[in-house]
Amino acid sequence: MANRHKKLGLTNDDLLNMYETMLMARRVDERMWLLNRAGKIPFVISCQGQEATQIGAAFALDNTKDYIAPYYRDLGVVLHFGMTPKELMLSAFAKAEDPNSGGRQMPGHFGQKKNRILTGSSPVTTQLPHAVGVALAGKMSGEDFITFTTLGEGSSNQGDFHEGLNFAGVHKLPVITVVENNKYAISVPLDRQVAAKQVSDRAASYGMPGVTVDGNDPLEVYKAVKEAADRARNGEGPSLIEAVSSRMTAHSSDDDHRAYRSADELEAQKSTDPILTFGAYLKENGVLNDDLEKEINDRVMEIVNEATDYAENAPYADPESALKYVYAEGGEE
Amino acid sequence: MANRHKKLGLTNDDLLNMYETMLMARRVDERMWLLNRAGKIPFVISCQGQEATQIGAAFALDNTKDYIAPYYRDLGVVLHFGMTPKELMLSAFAKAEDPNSGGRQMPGHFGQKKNRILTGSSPVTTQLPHAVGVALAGKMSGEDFITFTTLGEGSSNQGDFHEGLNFAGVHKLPVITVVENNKYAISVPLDRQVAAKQVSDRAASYGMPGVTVDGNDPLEVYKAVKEAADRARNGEGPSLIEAVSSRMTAHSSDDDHRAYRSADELEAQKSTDPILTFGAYLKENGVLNDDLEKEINDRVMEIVNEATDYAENAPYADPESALKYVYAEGGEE
Amino acid sequence: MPVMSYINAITLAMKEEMERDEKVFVLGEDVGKKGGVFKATAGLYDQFGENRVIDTPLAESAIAGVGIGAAMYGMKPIAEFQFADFIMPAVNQIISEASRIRYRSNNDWSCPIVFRAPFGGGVHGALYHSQSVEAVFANQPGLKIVIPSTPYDAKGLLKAAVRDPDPVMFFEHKRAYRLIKGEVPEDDYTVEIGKADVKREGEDITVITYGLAVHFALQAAERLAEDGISVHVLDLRTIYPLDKEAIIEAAKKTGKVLLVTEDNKEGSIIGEVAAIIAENCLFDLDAPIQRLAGPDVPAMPYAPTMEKFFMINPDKVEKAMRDLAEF
Amino acid sequence: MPVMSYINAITLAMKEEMERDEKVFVLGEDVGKKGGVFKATAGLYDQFGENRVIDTPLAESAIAGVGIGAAMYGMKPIAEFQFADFIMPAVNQIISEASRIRYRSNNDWSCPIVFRAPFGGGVHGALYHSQSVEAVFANQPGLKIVIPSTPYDAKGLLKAAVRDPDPVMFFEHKRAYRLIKGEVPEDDYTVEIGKADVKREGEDITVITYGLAVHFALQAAERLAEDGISVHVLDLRTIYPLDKEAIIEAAKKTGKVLLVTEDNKEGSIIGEVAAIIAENCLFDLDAPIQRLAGPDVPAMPYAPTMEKFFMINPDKVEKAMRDLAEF
Ligand SMILES: Cc1ncc(C[n+]2csc(CCOP(=O)(O)OP(=O)(O)O)c2C)c(N)n1
Ligand SMILES: Cc1ncc(C[n+]2csc(CCOP(=O)(O)OP(=O)(O)O)c2C)c(N)n1
Ligand SMILES: [Mg+2]
Ligand SMILES: [Mg+2]
Repeated sequence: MANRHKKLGLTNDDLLNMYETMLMARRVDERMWLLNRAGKIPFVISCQGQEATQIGAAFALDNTKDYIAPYYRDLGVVLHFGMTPKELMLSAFAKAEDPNSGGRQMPGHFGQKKNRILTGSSPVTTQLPHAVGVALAGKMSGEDFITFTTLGEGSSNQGDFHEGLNFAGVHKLPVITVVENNKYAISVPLDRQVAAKQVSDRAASYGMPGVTVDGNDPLEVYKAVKEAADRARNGEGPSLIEAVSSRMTAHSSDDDHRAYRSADELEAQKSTDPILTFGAYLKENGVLNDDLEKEINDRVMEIVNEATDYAENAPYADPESALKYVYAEGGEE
Repeated sequence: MANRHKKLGLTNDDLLNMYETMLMARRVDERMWLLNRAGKIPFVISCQGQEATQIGAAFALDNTKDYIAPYYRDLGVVLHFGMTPKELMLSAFAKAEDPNSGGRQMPGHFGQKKNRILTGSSPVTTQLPHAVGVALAGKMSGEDFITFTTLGEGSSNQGDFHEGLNFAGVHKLPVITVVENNKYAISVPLDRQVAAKQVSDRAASYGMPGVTVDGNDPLEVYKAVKEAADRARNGEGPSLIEAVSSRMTAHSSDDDHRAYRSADELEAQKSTDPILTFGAYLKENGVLNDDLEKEINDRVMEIVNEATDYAENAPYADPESALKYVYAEGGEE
Repeated sequence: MPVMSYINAITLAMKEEMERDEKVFVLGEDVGKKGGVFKATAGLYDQFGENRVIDTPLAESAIAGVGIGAAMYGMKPIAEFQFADFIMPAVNQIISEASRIRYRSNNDWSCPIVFRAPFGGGVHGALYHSQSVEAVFANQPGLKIVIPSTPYDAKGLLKAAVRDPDPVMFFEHKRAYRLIKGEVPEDDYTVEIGKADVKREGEDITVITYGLAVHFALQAAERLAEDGISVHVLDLRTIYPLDKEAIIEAAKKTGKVLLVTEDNKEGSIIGEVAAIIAENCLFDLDAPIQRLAGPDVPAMPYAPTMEKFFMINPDKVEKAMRDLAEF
Repeated sequence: MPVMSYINAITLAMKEEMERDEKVFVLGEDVGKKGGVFKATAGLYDQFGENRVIDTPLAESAIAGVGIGAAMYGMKPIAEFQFADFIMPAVNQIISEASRIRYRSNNDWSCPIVFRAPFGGGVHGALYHSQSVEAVFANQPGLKIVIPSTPYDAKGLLKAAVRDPDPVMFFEHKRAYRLIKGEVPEDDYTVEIGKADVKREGEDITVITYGLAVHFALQAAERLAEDGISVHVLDLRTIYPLDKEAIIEAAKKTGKVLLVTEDNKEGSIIGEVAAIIAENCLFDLDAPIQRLAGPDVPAMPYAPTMEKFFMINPDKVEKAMRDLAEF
């Protein structure tokens, strides 16, 4: 494997950083499944298989000023934007300290104002017009941040995808939309979902560039998002990027995908596991070795363990606190 | 002008038929404006400028079996599908005998089951998924009709456009969608509405062929819709056609378009008036002459006059009849 | 009579209707091979094939709109929304279209479609997998809204909905799916839409409710019976349009009325029930019309503490019943 | 004090708020050069330019959704829907998003947006340009819904809505736009959201209503006054959440209550008003709670005969008032 990252302006340290964040996303996610199967948390929805897309994209943004409207699988994206494993675990356990929602929402419903992570809901694709609105507001206010939003390929069939991207296109707003195409929307495969040859073909409907990239390769995703970000910051408007990868788990902890996916298919996708393939790339390019790999993994695991312990022992919100924050209280904004 | 219609398999009689229907649409519409300005009917919304698109398209369908879900400007389409000028006038006057709605809906809200014209509403674009649903039903029932639906270019930005056409694309349903692009959505010009270079570019999003044609030329529109209809009947799925023409009136009788369109623009579009340009084509090809033109116009005017008189004198529905038909009555379907 | 769960009664109703009439078909997200996220359509794909059990793209307005088109043509679609919370993108098609098709066409066209959706809380579903959304639609003449509480009613009402010439929204309490079991006759029967049902006869107080809360009321009524308080329980079953006569009769019977819903209180459909009583039998009342409902917060939270706080349950219903009985 | 029309008061409120705070901006269909189909935004495009008076594509879910995004960022968008009837495609954004943003984020994010829309009938608008849609939203904690009846209230409430830290739906009766005129102070004032207003003091019967019907009630009250019947008129102004105290007080005052809405009867917001009264002051009542509303048909027809049959008017209100007074 040739060294492809230098050309992209990425240092070895950047790559190790990306790798560690991908691994963190995976390990946090794996832990949640364990906790779910142990009956300790009611629900998980995974990033597994999509870490390369998420980290490649997030690293191409400016996590000190850009705004993001992620979707439920974007554990990797929010990690890079500053949400900590502890905070993610607090959310998984639905504890009062969860910064996303104080335990009000299911895990995967991200939101954290201090890190410019817009609050998200369950109905898919509603976040896309929000990202467009933040971009509009930024433009009106003369700010130079861009906004970034993601969704699944199934969700690209919602009306809000069309309406939101057309708005962004007409007003040439600095919005980057990444469709994380994992080829399934719960049980429904790509060809029963999306009539387009590829999701990125939809970009032409909105007068914006569209590309499809290998979502298992963080460097390819990084490159596409970086180019889109540069265009957006230059006032050249929005972009649509489709990153194709695989869903390595069932849709969620409530699903069993063996009912609609063959054993062969499930086996085959293991070979494209981005943690493994990116790790291999790093090793082949002398960025990673077995010792360093172990060191990173140990560090990650320690953080995951601490986060789990902390969150498990943290208190729930009081029952009556369910009554709070319907409207602004006492003159607050 | 070369004879272009023979190649399309259209006889001189077909052309005269098309011309007379176009003229009928125009004259009925003009009459409605007069009636509106005289305070006799509260509202008009026009087909003027779009007759070539409508008649070209409608003649390419089978008006004995195809289903149509027209939009409010489609006076020309419904005329060819069997709605009479008298019925249209009954609707304009909101009289009980109006087959569209018994005077319940504004004019332009077409619907007539015996002619397979689906009932329409005011919120734009909702008819598109309906046309897809009828096509699905036809396919399930083994029928060989196709469905046809229209909308404005502004309306192509609604979520229902995206959702409906994607459904048609995934299930390869026999649906033809014609976007009647008159370059305005009320006051908002094309470039503030549609971010795509052309509306037909959106076809790729749904895996279907898309073309843009001159909507002032009924033969071009006929050709595009005929090809789409042949494909649809062959099981080759849906098509999207954009027909570009002009809106020759204000948006409706409640609008004054001089507030947002220049006098030059309004003057310039007179030269592309499809009634005139198609008339000229017919004359140049020896299909029409001044005598025949007058004969047709007289015939049309007589029908329009009769229709107006009849409708004006027809009774309104009884006040209490407003209570009827909320639900099926007495076991009917 | 076989005993079956609420969800099995629903599946059976669809199966029987699809066998009876080939115009009946199912469409929705994951209804095919997967048999639906709750398995309500389990087995239908295998029996009827992909042409009559259609996995749609993830687009609710299209599910509704395409279904409406097919219904106008003369089919009998059963459109499943994966969760009631996700009907919102389809509100325009349901309210502006389905509910107005017969009326606006002066009876020329009709729209015999069923919109099914699981609703309700107490399943750790958080804000967007727990909601009661019926009030959004319970002001739209042309629509009917059905919410069964028992397997018997679920099967009979769903069959009636499929055969109904007009659009019917059919909300199924997702916690009832496996929790509630009951006898369901083997023969083909329907339950009339528009009719409430007395689920328990009583003399002292009247509880009017629907959905899972019917069971809470019945459980609480048992407990009150031990103390000699006799509770009359009316199950609305069709919550739009309401069965006014049955409501008035039930209210008059005891003169003390408790209305229960799992929805937020203000603007819920029990407000309309109260209004009907206050308009028609005010002088038959011996106590103010009481309402027990969820608090007026957007939707129930995920954390068990707050979810429990939000949800009504037999204890809360019992307490409200005792307070009323003592009034 | 200058006298101005209801619509001019609305335009003025927006103009003043945009001058006061550059975070305030307007978006919607045809709001720019055309100044809106009713001219509610007339002059704003010229004064503030196309960046603050934005003609959007024809897509209501985007109007709402983009506005919500801008509001989350900290702007103060005023989103215009051309007709209330055309809000339906945006219901998901309004109900699932705007109304739940503060709650679901545990007060981390907020959504200070105003959704404006002309509603109501009597303008030959037929089924889809005449509707009262407030009941669709009047069960969503997190939202506030305002419906002013006078130019004074319109200006003051719209300014309050723009400054409100939470989403506010603001419905303007389109027939009131030019019909209703009144005094509007030149100075900057707001009218508090959430407070009903006594529009006429009276002793014999109480009418509770909102929107254009307030004027029908006031006209009818004049006529009854000639016969010595004294009518108390409460204008709800904010129809969600309701001002319970004011409702209870007004009901208690006369003991005879007539509720009036232009909406269809069943499931309209006056059902909730009746429920509040029946729950809180049943024993203060001397007559059943009466309701006058549109018939339960999908929406009002176009033909003048049927439109008139549907619409409430001063005569119908007068008759209902007299019947109640005589009870
Ligand atoms: C409006 C709406 N409808 C249905 C659902 C239920 N649902 C949750 S995720 C999902 C599938 C999403 O598929 P895709 O967009 O491909 O994303 P993926 O989960 O594959 O990453 C569905 C149907 C929902 N959340 N929102
Ligand atoms: C959902 C919805 N929003 C707004 C309107 C109001 N409206 C009626 S026609 C129209 C413009 C339509 O433009 P276009 O689609 O280009 O069709 P045209 O009238 O130009 O033929 C608008 C905004 C509506 N009818 N429906
Ligand atoms: Mg997917
Ligand atoms: Mg147009």
